[in-house]
Amino acid sequence: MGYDMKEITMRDAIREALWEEMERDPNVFLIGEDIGTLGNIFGITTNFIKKFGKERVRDTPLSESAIIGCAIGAAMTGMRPVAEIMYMDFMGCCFDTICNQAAKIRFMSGGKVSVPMVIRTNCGAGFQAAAQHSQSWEAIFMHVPGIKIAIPSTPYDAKGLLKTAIRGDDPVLFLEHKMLYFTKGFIPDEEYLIPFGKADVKREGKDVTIVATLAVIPKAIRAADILAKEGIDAEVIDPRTLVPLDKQTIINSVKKTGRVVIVTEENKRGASSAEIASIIAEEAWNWLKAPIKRIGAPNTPVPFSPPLENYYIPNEEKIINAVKEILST
Amino acid sequence: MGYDMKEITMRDAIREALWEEMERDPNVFLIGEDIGTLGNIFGITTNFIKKFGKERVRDTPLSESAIIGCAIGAAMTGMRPVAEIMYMDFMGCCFDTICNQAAKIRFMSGGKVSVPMVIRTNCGAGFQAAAQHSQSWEAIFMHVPGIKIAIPSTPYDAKGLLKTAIRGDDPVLFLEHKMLYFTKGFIPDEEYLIPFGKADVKREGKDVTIVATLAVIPKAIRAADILAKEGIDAEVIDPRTLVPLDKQTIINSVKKTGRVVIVTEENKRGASSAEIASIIAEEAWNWLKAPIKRIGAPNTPVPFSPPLENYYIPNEEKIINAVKEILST
Amino acid sequence: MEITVEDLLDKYKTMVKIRRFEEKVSELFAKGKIPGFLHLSIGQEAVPAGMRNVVKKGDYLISTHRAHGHMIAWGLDLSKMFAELFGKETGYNRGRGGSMHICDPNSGALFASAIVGAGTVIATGSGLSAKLRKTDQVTICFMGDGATEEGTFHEGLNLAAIWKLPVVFVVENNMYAISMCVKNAMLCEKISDRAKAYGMPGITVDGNDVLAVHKAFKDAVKRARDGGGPTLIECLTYRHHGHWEGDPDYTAEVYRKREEVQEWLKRDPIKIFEIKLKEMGVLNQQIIEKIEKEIQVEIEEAVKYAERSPLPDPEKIIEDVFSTTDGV
Amino acid sequence: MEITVEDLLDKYKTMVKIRRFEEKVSELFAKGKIPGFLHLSIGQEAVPAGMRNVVKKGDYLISTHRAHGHMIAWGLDLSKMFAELFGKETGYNRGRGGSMHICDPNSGALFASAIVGAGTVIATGSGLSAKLRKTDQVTICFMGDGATEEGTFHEGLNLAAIWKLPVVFVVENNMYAISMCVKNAMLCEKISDRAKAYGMPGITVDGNDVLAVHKAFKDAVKRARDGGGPTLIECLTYRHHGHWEGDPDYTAEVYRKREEVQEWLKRDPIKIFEIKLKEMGVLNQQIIEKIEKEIQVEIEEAVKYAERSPLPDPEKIIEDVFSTTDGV
Ligand SMILES: Cc1ncc(C[n+]2csc(CCOP(=O)(O)OP(=O)(O)O)c2C)c(N)n1
Ligand SMILES: Cc1ncc(C[n+]2csc(CCOP(=O)(O)OP(=O)(O)O)c2C)c(N)n1
Ligand SMILES: [Mg+2]
Ligand SMILES: [Mg+2]
Repeated sequence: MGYDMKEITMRDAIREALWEEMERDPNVFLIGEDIGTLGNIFGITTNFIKKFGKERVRDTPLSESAIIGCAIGAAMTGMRPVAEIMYMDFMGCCFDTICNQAAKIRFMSGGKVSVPMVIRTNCGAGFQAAAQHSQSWEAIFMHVPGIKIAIPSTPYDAKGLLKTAIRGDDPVLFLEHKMLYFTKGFIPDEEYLIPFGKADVKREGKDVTIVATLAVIPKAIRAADILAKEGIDAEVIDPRTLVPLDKQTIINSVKKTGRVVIVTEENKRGASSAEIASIIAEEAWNWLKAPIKRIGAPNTPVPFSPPLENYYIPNEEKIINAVKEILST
Repeated sequence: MGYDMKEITMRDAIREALWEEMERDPNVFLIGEDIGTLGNIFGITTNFIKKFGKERVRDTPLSESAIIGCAIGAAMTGMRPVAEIMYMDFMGCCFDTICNQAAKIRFMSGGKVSVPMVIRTNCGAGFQAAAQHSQSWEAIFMHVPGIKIAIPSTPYDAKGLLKTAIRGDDPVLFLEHKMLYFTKGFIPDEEYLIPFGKADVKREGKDVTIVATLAVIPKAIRAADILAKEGIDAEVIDPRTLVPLDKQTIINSVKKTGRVVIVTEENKRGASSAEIASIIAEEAWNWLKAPIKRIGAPNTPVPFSPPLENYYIPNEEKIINAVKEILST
Repeated sequence: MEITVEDLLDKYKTMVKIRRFEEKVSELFAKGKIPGFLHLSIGQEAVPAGMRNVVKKGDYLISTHRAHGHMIAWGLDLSKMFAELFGKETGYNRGRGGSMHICDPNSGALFASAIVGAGTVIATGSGLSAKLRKTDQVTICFMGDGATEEGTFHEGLNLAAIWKLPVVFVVENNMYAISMCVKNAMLCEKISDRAKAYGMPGITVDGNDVLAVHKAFKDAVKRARDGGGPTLIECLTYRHHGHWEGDPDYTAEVYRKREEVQEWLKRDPIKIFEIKLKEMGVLNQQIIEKIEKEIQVEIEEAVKYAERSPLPDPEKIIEDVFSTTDGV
Repeated sequence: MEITVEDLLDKYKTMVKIRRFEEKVSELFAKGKIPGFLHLSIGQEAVPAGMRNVVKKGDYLISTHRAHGHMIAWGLDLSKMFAELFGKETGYNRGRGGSMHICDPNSGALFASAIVGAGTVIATGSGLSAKLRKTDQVTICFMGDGATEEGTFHEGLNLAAIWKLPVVFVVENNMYAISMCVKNAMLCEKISDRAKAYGMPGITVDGNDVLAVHKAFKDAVKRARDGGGPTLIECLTYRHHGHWEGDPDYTAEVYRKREEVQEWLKRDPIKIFEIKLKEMGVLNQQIIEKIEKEIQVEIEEAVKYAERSPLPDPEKIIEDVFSTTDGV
């Protein structure tokens, strides 16, 4: 990339994006539970309140609808709020405010007002946090018109996408998989932005396409590395944003490989993988050499006990088996 | 069917199911906004309060979370509540209570408690009721494990499915498309139940499979009748319940016809049609003779103005064009 | 209370304008000329009129499904309102919204949500925004009595209170949320009592007395503008029509007793104000006729404008989802 | 207040049992033997102990993420509780729930939700159910101070009030919702003041004085059982540990000042009760040692039971979604 690089965690990449955007634009402010004094439960906003003050780093009561509603009203009147919902699971407590208000206001006004706001939240299982602190609900928000969705899998993507999200004029749901917070990656010292709607080919390959998201990306890459040893050359695609979705990169890959496995951590039924599979079945059918294969979590709430949770979360083994299965068709 | 039949509207079929179940089982009660004195905004529960009294036909304040929460607590302790959310769009106001509580309690308790409750609501566009009173959110609830979903398209199905829902031991979302309330159909005088998870072939055909839901069913049948005049023999399948989904009937039909169009009124991205298309792409790919075709609403909120709303809602013409398109592949 | 003759007459005109506008809407709806769901505020006109000449340019308005009166009092143009009701491209929302959502963000009339209670939390945001930008803008947030039963009411009012946001929450207590009488929906005596749970001043006024409403608005807006934080104003009023045009109660008295309706019809806010203004010597039959005539002309021209306006182009709906069409 | 010696000792034992149980949990967590999120109620034991011998068989309990104390006071078995914390098949929730969700519907301990505020609306349902079935069952619904900021609090309490449901809402006000001090989250003086918005009796008691708590429970449960409707009880207390095991505040005082913590440690509810019981001549060092010994044995055996228990079979998780596996 021609820049000086440094290696940092996903958490710190998100910190940097927020910090830099708040320095750059006085209209950016943060609102959410335990983001100020505590600095977020994962330390994302540690020291932000010292630097930017409590007017711009706003600790709220436990009122998720008010957090989102407040962000909406501020966004409509010239500010650029970044709201935090502590866990994605709690978005059920402000679902109306997100889906019937934030996502629809521009449209309902006839395009006369913008709602430039970002909702950050953490999703995903892996911490034995059980059924109400571990969910992946991206498919739900993908279905509701009017909200963009970023799903970074690396520190680099997280920082670049978050900056784009904050500067954009639309509501954005920014998903942080909690198991990725402490994974590391390189990012440039220089400022950079990553546009929405551009998938990233995380690994090139010619035999099979693996489309994966969030915490599944590192697993898909590891699976591809293992498959490579057996002479199977897998391409790993990370959509990076679900809305807009870069259909073209996915379709081009499928046209090249003829075979596709789509893996996400969501409950399989009605997952974002279903939308991606459907697009392929509609628009790249002629190039398919085997059935499409989807991997997801079973259609159960997230269980607590470690062996149950391990079984629940898609892993390398399942990806490898799926690839082998469709290669043998 | 061997019974004496009568022709009634969908609304009256739903009325009958509720009335009979309340007569049969004293543990069944109704809870919701404007269902008592007013008898529901569409007249579904007119006179119920006179017959069953206000203890069992409970008008509530405007508190959707409390309506659902109250139903949950009652269901866990021996009652069989039938809750009404006036419009499906308002399910955003009780999303957590439905998806994180009702749908998960059995699982989280280790299977030790049942939550036998039904949530009735009306969905769909067509009344120029705009973005917050016209939505079809079935895909969203289909994705959340723990809640069954009935999607009747005829009075016969509505009555039989609602009775099954009330007698079952699980949370059920019972969807009534508002444009179907006054459509008529025959139902037997005798009592009958319709099991969940059994699709109904609304029209047999051999050239192409049309899977449709709710208010799209009558349109799909009309489209099939028009196509028949041109010598195209379409099979129309109504899943009747989305959870459980009768995959087998759909797959068998696709194996027979080799071609499939899936049509629902939902926003196309992430619709229930995506899940159905994915299942076909995974499990019936070998029998497909053409790409899968999906029809949905554009990915916009529901617009108010009649020409906009007409454009938004899938219609016969779009179905016919899609069928012709995949038949020419 | 000090109030100028101009202001008095302006309030009177506003009330008559809202009334005649909605009568026309009712008539056109009955003829099948207006599609969708209509909620009229006939009988409640004193509440929005009370806001006139209290708010100023730069202030914000957040409203509900029953918003025609609020929007007219805010100064919206009847032509573009009718155009919206007709679903025309020239309507305020370019036909995307309809009656329940008419708004005009450019003049500060930010949004009208038909999800009961949704506005309270959004109002905290325009309030906070003014505070952060250090302006003296005030947000007026209207809601019905039923809205105070929603969880968002609780969250919104609490947040506004603890952050001392410049918001005035106005409850139009017309005693019913569709068929649910507020007396059956809460045990506290007045809705304004609920303000105490948020440490916020709450006041109940006769919502059919435009001057009482005006006074309450004046105090609350002043407090908000001066950094004193939010206020809850409860205005006791009554809708003459059904909940929606078509509500069986309007003719069949399903949930409201004839005597109750009769009683409130006698307390028509326009009639009451008319008598008072006549007593004050500010109004007479001649002025009334002039006002009525002007309004009639304005409405007729507005309807004509709306009728002549083009319908929106369906293919364009994808343009209004996001700021660009990427990802629609 | 009349209270038997047995009852006094039972309450004391319950408090010690909760304390020792959670100390053990904390220790096992630190050793990495218990997975997941843990919220301990050390310092708050007087609240659940106050409920002892007030509720009876058939009553219902709805709880939160911080439920160990409630469940022990309800009479749950420590073995199955530890088994649940260890994620074992023999746990109350068969390893599906973990610390935040331990419950035992069979004994009326219906559910523990980790969505703050979710319980209040569910409690209206078990309350209504008892009313419809014409039993005298009472529902106890615990929550934290933070829960009173959620919309569900408003909707749940209002519904319980207007329908006079037999529910006792108990707020364990430990002054913090994670790092948010309740004083910054509301302007009214006491949380119990909020009951007025629902026309419901509200009372604030010293939550570290088990007898004061007991008295409040007794009155509220009696009222509920006799058809007098719900009550809101606010118990002022304090958690000694961090919000969750691992909360940096526990050692680094991120949001709670050292002096404040010290002050509350002095007011340890077990210590206070011990002194009082000794003064009353009900307790002495010998009895204390006996109680401690018994509890120690019970805990050791419970941990052994949990350790020896089998892990659940992953393939079986699809069996618990619905009443049958159809449609999973
Ligand atoms: C969340 C939600 N619940 C229910 C409805 C249906 N509904 C529309 S208006 C209304 C009554 C509102 O009553 P109130 O707030 O008193 O306002 P009013 O109609 O009397 O002006 C109801 C129940 C809705 N639109 N949104
Ligand atoms: C709806 C929701 N919002 C936020 C959280 C995260 N969270 C878990 S416990 C907690 C604090 C709860 O405070 P309080 O109700 O006072 O109970 P305490 O933890 O003090 O016992 C928070 C914010 C949650 N679980 N649910
Ligand atoms: Mg009202
Ligand atoms: Mg607390």
